[in-house]
Amino acid sequence: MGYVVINAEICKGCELCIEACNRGALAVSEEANSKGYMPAKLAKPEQCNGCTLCAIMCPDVAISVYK
Amino acid sequence: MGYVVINAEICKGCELCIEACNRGALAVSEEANSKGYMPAKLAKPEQCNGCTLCAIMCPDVAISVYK
Amino acid sequence: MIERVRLAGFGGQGIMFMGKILAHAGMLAGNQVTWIPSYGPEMRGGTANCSVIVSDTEIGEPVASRPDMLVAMNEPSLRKFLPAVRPGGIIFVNSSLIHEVDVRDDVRVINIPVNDLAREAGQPGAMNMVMLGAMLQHLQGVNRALVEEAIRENIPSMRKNMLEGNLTALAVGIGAGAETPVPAL
Amino acid sequence: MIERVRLAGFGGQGIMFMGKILAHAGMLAGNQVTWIPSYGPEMRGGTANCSVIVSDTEIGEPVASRPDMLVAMNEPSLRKFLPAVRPGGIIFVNSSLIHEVDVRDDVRVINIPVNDLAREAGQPGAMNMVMLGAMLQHLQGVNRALVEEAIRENIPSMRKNMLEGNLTALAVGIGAGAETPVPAL
Amino acid sequence: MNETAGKPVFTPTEGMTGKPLHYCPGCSHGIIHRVIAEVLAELGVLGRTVGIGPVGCASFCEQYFNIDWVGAAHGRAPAVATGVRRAVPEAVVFTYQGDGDLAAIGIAEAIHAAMRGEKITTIFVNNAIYGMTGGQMAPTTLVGMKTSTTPYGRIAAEHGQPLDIPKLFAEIPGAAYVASGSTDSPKAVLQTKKYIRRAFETQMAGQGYSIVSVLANCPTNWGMTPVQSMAWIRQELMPHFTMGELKVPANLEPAKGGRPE
Amino acid sequence: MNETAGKPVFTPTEGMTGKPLHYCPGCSHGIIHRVIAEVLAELGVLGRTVGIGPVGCASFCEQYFNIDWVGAAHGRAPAVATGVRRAVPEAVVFTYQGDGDLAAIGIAEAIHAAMRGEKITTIFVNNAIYGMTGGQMAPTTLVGMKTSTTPYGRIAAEHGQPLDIPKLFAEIPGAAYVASGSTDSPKAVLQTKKYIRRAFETQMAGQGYSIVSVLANCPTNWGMTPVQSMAWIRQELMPHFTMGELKVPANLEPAKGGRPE
Amino acid sequence: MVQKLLVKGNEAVSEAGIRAGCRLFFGYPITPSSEIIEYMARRLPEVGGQMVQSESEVSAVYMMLGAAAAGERVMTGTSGCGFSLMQEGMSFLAAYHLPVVVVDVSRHGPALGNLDPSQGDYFQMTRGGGHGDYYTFVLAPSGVQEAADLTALSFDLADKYRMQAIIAMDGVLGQMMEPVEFRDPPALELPAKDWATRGKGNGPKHDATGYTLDPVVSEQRAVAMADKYDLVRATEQRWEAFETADADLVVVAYGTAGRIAKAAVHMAREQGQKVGLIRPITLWPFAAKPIEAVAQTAKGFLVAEMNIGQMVEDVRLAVNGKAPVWHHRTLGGLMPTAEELAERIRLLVGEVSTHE
Amino acid sequence: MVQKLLVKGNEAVSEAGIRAGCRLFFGYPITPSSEIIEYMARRLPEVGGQMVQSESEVSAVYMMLGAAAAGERVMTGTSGCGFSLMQEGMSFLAAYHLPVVVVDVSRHGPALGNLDPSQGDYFQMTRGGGHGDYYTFVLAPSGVQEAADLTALSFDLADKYRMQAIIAMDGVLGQMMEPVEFRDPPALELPAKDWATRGKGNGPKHDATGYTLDPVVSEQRAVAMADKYDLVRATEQRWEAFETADADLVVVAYGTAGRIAKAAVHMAREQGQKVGLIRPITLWPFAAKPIEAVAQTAKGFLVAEMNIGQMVEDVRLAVNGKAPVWHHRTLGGLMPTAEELAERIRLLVGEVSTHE
Ligand SMILES: Cc1ncc(C[n+]2csc(CCOP(=O)(O)OP(=O)(O)O)c2C)c(N)n1
Ligand SMILES: Cc1ncc(C[n+]2csc(CCOP(=O)(O)OP(=O)(O)O)c2C)c(N)n1
Ligand code: SF4
Ligand code: SF4
Ligand code: SF4
Ligand code: SF4
Ligand code: SF4
Ligand code: SF4
Ligand SMILES: [Mg+2]
Ligand SMILES: [Mg+2]
Repeated sequence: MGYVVINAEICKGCELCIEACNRGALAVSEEANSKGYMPAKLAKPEQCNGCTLCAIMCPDVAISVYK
Repeated sequence: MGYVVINAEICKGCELCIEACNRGALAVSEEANSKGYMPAKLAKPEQCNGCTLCAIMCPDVAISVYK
Repeated sequence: MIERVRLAGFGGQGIMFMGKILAHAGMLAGNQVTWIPSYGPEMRGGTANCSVIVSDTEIGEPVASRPDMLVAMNEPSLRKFLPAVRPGGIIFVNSSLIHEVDVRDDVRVINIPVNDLAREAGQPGAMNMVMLGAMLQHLQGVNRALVEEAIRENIPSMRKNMLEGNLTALAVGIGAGAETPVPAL
Repeated sequence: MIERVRLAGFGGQGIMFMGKILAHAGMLAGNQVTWIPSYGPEMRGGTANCSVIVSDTEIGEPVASRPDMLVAMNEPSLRKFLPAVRPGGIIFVNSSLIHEVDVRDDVRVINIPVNDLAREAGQPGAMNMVMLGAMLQHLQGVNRALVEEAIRENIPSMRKNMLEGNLTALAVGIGAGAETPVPAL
Repeated sequence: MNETAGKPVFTPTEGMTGKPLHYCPGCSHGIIHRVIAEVLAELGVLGRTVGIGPVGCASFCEQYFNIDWVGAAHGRAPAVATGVRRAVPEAVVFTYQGDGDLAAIGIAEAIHAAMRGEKITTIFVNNAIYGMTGGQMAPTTLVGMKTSTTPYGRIAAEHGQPLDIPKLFAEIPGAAYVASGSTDSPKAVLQTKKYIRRAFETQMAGQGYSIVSVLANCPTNWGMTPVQSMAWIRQELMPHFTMGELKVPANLEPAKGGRPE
Repeated sequence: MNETAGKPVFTPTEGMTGKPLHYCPGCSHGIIHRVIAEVLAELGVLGRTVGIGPVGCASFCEQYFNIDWVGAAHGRAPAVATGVRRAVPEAVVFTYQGDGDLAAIGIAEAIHAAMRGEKITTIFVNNAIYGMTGGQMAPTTLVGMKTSTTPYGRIAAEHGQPLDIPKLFAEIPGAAYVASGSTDSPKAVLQTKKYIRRAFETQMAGQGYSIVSVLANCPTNWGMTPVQSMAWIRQELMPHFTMGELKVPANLEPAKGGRPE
Repeated sequence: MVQKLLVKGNEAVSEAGIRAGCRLFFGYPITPSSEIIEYMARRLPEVGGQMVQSESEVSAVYMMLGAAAAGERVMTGTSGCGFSLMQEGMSFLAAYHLPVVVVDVSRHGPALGNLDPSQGDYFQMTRGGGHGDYYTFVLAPSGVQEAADLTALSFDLADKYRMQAIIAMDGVLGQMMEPVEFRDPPALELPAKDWATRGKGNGPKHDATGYTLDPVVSEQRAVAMADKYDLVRATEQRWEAFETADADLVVVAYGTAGRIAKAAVHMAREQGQKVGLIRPITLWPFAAKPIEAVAQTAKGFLVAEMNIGQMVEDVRLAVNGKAPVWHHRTLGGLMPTAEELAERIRLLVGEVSTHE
Repeated sequence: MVQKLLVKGNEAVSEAGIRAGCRLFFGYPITPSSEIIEYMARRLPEVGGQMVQSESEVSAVYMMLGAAAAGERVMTGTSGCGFSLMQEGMSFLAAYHLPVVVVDVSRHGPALGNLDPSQGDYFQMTRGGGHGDYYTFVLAPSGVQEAADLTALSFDLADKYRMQAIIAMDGVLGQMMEPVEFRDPPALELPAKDWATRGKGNGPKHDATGYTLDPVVSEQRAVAMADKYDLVRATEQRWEAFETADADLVVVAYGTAGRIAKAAVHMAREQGQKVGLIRPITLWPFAAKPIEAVAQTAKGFLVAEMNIGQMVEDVRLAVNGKAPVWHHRTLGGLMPTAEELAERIRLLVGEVSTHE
């Protein structure tokens, strides 16, 4: 069991984290952030096992992972 | 049988031809040319077989070979 | 007559193209025009802007650093360029994305919900043309016919759908512009 | 007092060293001096030359382009530099190698067979010092003691043979110089 | 934090300043920055490291690294690094360079730093294009690839074939450590991080020059989404460049894992 | 002629102007000039060849070649050659470059001409030193060798080890023909001449870039007689550089003879 | 009427170059000039030409040298750092008397500076940033049409005098679109390039070199270059003069600053101020003639530049103490505004009148 | 008395650099400067320093940049082509405010020219041959002793102002031996290099960069540079004046030409002609002050240069029309003779007297 915190303001919605998460825990938000990007969000918290794969791929260091 | 003609004025006396001639036909002159170099000369014409090895090594294109 | 316009928004909102159409139409009208994009790594920020000047005499300053009109397609753009607008100027605001406008009282704000209008018109990508249509009645250097001609010249004829979509959006914008009240100063 | 000297010959005749000794001795005498070598690919031609100026006042032109004295250690050097010698100047000719001198009648020629003298003195490599010795009586900016001191300072003390050979050659040159008639102009 | 408390297992490294990055969405530069910063932090050398920046999209990257920094002119980072290296014997010195920067304009400086066995580390970010200036051909651009200066595609007979930088550098005796990784997947990123660590270890052990080539994306100029671009790295770039560790100094054991997929 | 008449079997080539050369006694440059000129004459291309000169002892070599000539700045001959090449499709274009010229200041230009597969030929004269400027270290100077800028000898840990140019260039796909010969003996000279001919043939067949490295002497700056210097090439230089034909395009048969002794 | 096209300055110089017969372009990308190399990449193959992207600007300038030596019309485009790397090559081109055209789309410097327009490279362009005594043509357009026209002209000037020509653009002029008509340049009678190194055929060989150890030859060559430069200075100055006849104050400005200054002069004239403008079009040979002429009557000069003060030296040399010369600088990649210049003019017109 | 040594100019600047604390030298050989790199190769290891022979001058200047950024005193030596290749780097060093010393042993150009002395690189040195608005110190010795002294000074000036300093030598000054005393320079109070990038330790990070996209910051930085240059111009001009007090004609010449001109002025004074000499020692900041001062009284100026006319512009700017300024040029790597200058002086003294 784990969870991730995504800084929606610095996220650029590249979706690399979503692709990296092989547990399907992440998804795109519906709301744009102030820069116009659609940030990623932890859509299925119950799926997250804290594996950090998403954070390893995040180019904007927007993800912190907790376990 | 062959012979070589050495242009003593452009010869710089480097002796590469002398070293190259495996028949010992060439030697250093005793007289310097106008630039102060001791040119090579055909010292033992009878030894020359016109093999051109000396000319192949001459950096100053000072040697012509005849056969 | 000189019209100095700054157009700004997100990348992908067609800001550059909109500016080019405006400038091109101005040229077709026999005016002097300049069009200048923002360039270089600023682009990385996800924002884009360009400057258009249309004038019936030689243009000195090439860039609309103090524009008569501002087209703000998103909020950061509005914030960035609002202070530069000349007193008495007009700000065209994309009210689909910009909800609160911290207005200066020496400029006029015209709200056009271009995203919504474009979507409604079935041309969600052509919000730029909606905005251009809405501006038309305030511009002296260009007219509808020339803008349409400019659009035609800038869209390859084989992309017929795109061309028509843009013309449709332009028409929608013209209508919206006519309906939108122009605040007095 | 100013003495402008050009020294020229084949590479290997010690021209550069000779010039340096002359300049060094001039400096030891408390004079202003300059020494300038030819440099760059000219060296490839197998010739070498340098310029030395010794003066009791500030030296303006650094190079002896119009020398008061020419040291010609071989024929090409003589040919090259003869025209530049100032009227009234002296030419020191290595008469071991230069047989015919196409003399100008406004300069004086002093013939010293330095190769022969050096060989005879058992110092075949020190013909440069023989020539320097022969020049001494015509130079005001240096004297024998200072030239000897300069030689000592420029030859590492562990190379004792070389040092002594050079001093011997210098002495031979001084003797030869004294014996050689100086033509009047 | 709006979540239940837990132990942090991944948080931003102290090797970075925390300033938001200016790169396009999904650009590998951010990943590579983070990995380098993590390695330096883990090695405990942030206080004695001097980074040398390129000209390219990473021109401004000094803002992100929490270390001393010197910005080089385009291609000249290895020369600047040499200057720092010789001036500060105790420093850890590295260059961060793109493919235009290192393989085009700066190839002489890089090859000669390698030849000298200069004790510096180079992180070579190969996205097969000039990102910063808007997508022109790089020496590593693949044959057939359309760029803004090869609008008809790179043509082998006219533009030549791409340079395989790791392979070339492995031929230079002074290059003690040469490796080639990627950023296309978490696994590849971790592998690359290991290479970068070993490159710095090579430097710190005084073994000579070390270089890690990292295959990167440029979604903007490739005209792809970030996710597509990572797949393209795997499918198109990787087969054209030698991957894995090409050269390892004797004192380091060969890496486990070998070639990343 | 003061000899009995006979058939000339070796006379100066029409490829040279006959002007006396300015090089030091016994310098390989003269040998290499002559061999190139002979090859061009034998190929019948003197009228359509453009040579590109280096900066080095051969800076003035345009005087000796009986062909059109462009003098390049130090190291830039491959760029100049590229300009001529693209301007005159029917020309035969070659560069003549020393080790300082090609392997130091001009390595970027040379590598990129090779990368582009530029249809030019490079004759690389490696005498392991800067001849022209008075004997400074070159990238090809051997470890331990004293030069005027390595008065204590080239030290591997400080200056690195010499670059093996033919080996490096053989790694570049656009380099179609890569060979490495010498001038230390008549046999080596003849072998080198064959390489040079094949390099030009590669160019004329449109195969790509061709380069012939030629080990040369510099008696003046090595402090040796010419004869000693040739022995030194054999004993010291040859073992450090890859010799023979390293890369031959498919349409040329492999050279007979292989590695020269 | 020829059709007007709305094109960027960078595209205009490229197209004008192609129409002038340029078939070879060698360059390396750099903002804000990259549209030139990109345009060439697209268009040259269509007209049988080639664009070669070099590995650096150092290489680009020598590729140009090779192609120019072979007698071709060649061109490059660059900016700031890139042009600095070409300086050795510019010196070689000058010594070899090889015609080439270089478009320098200046950005703010030194170093990377930023990408904004600047006139900080005036000295580098007009005084030869490379070593040795040499000059190059420097033509400074102030708009896109003029950029096209001067590019066409530059190829002819370069060929006529066997010199190098620089088109002094800046970031704004390069990036800006304005309407352009591509006019066919008047066909100049140009000398045949019988010196070109394309292979000697059966004739005598051609050498393109710049080295001689013979001091007499060196001197002769240097004198020949100096004479050429004197001739060009005497015959090829170009400028735009506007309202100078009765002007008390004459503004001197070129390029982007020049067009802005013109607007400011318009504004000042509307206010009744006696002010005129000289806009040098040739920065080298510097348009000294109109300034020397007007210095007989004008009471002061104002030089407006986007740098800390470079062309102002050429203006001072031309005015030669006859009137005060002020400087208005705009730094950091910014442009002056017409209002700001008009205000400066207003103050100075007051000052020169008081001095009367 | 300190012992005098007979050394080449190239050796003198090298030794003076080492005595000034330079421990790192980066360079590439080029005639007529190569004795510098060779001296450094021999001597630096003896004092714990390093000479790094770079692969090119482009690389050398950036190695210097790295070492200077790290706070070390660094130096290079070069000539002609080599200095041209450093121009981009000079622009970077200026923007980064990094102190370095460059010895430019000029030879005749453009291109390879020849190896003889020349002053053809005056513009390149004094106007910044690289891109952007920047200047560097340019110190021009006229003999070997002065070369040593100015080198020592240059390190202090460079550190004090965080600027680059060029020692403007030429082939003759570099190759010539003259007697030299190495004097310990007066110890200047210099600011600590707290900006050096040597690793931040536990403190805040240091950045040496020259790029910002913020136009306001760009402008501030440009203004700061301009202010620094103004300060240096006001405070650091240096020159030798000789017999100028009552001079009708003032000769202005620097370096090798300067020492020859001095001999010519001596000769003219012996003939009773009222002539003096100003020998600029700082070429940038140009020694304008003494010229402005003497222009109040002198009736004419003669500028003698080994080029087609470069410093003459600075002299004209300083004289500003108050008197005629003539030029005496010597080209092709030649030097003027004192006789030839004395003759020119004689004619001009006649001319200015007639005009009276
Ligand atoms: C001397 C010089 N030439 C050209 C440029 C313009 N320029 C800036 S970045 C760049 C290429 C960047 O490509 P790359 O190194 O691959 O980095 P990326 O942006 O792809 O990360 C170029 C050509 C420059 N700044 N300086
Ligand atoms: C830009 C530049 N830097 C330096 C020089 C000086 N220089 C002339 S030739 C040369 C080196 C020559 O060495 P190499 O290429 O090996 O040729 P060689 O003389 O040995 O045949 C150098 C450094 C120059 N002319 N130009
Ligand atoms: S930590 Fe692992 S499981 Fe959780 S969101 Fe990230 S990738 Fe998915
Ligand atoms: S990888 Fe990072 S930047 Fe990209 S979408 Fe996920 S959180 Fe956002
Ligand atoms: S031709 Fe042969 S045999 Fe005759 S001299 Fe030459 S090398 Fe000797
Ligand atoms: S090889 Fe040539 S130059 Fe050398 S000695 Fe023989 S003939 Fe003379
Ligand atoms: S242009 Fe390419 S390399 Fe540059 S930031 Fe954007 S995606 Fe990354
Ligand atoms: S210096 Fe060396 S390379 Fe140059 S000509 Fe002399 S021997 Fe040959
Ligand atoms: Mg890249
Ligand atoms: Mg060599």
